[in-house]
Amino acid sequence: MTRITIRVEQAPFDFGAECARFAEGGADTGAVVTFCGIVRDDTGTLESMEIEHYPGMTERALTKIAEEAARRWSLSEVLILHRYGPLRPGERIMMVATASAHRAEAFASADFLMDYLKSRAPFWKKETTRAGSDWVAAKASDEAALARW
Amino acid sequence: MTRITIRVEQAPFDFGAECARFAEGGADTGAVVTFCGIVRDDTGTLESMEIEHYPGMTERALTKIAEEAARRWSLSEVLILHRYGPLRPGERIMMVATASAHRAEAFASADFLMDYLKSRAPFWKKETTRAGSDWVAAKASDEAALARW
Amino acid sequence: MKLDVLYFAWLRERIGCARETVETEAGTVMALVEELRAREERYALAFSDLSALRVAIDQDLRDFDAPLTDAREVAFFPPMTGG
Amino acid sequence: MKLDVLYFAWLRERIGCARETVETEAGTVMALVEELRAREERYALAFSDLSALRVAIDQDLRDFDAPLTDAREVAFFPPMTGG
Repeated sequence: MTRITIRVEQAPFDFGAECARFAEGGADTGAVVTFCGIVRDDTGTLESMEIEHYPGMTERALTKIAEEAARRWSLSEVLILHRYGPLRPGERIMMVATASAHRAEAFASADFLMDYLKSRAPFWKKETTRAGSDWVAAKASDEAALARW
Repeated sequence: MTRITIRVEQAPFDFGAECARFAEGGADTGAVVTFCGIVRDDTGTLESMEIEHYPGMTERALTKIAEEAARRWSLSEVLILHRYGPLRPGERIMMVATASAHRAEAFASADFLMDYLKSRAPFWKKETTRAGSDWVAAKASDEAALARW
Repeated sequence: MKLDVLYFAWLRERIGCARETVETEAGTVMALVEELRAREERYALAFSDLSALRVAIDQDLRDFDAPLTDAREVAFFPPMTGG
Repeated sequence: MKLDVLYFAWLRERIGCARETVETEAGTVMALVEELRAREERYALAFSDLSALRVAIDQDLRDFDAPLTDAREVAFFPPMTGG
């Protein structure tokens, strides 16, 4: 049985503390993979990013994605945590973590969670630079990535 | 330029603190992937695990593996940390972490580091149960995994 | 029937409203879209390119030809960009 | 020439020694293995199945037919099991 935790929150989260807790898993946990997404500012012009989501559907979609991962791989634990609201460059946006007996399953499932979360969970990013605000466009490569699974 | 850190140590490490530090990366870091390997005890009979290594060659081999990852993917930072000496069930054995602008590169490179580390870095595990001690046998699947890259 | 209709991201901004209750007899999402388009210019513009939109019925992603039988909440939004 | 020869894991245990200095004129790893096998039963046993062993010359993984030219340190060990 996989223990699934879904958190959708506005407040910052402590990536280190979440990773530490995850790596204290039970006797059957041999491999932990964690992913953290961070607000990038390649061009040095980003002032802030706003994340909008669909309360209710978000939790529902993330739970379905986590359950699908638990069906496909043998996992002892899955965590998906995603923030919403205003964020600044360098801030942590979200994380996923998976725990399994074996590394291949921990890696594949975390990678899967990210691909599905990108295109199937109702979050939208809006970037504000000095020039103004605009919604981030979805990438065709993100939709295409789902075909891997 | 990729910042590479290689650590081979006997003392326990703080997985959470290492992850937290990693996720504070620069303006070009949008994705962090971390992996932690933990001493498993599926059968409830494991008393301890001893990790032997080849001082000198270990650091050299891990550096080469990290440099190869930095050649193949666009990474801002790579960490490989591996313990040696006696360990108990549930203890953290090792970790890798990669930071990149994009998630696909962070995932692929961390997965690559683990596959190469398993079969190309000079570590050997010996397990002690109540029944006695024995060296862990290498798996054909670990050698086969290298063909993915 | 009464439906809660929700809009997100740039669709919400273009229509100028996040949520409204709609009285409709539309049998499918597509029929509902046609009714909305017929209302006002801002709806017609917002729904001009459906390939740039996604729809959820009662918080599950669906196609535009999905039936609205027993639906209570229909949401329209652009492709997601989380993670 | 003088070579430092190192043994790890079960190879170290079977030979009963972690490191020794060997005076040899062996031109390849394989020739060195033959000299070691000829020494004593415990070496012959330890090196009986080379497919179960790996070799490093000066801390780089090599094949058993690699030349020992300029080598200072040769290490023998079973396949690695880190991670």
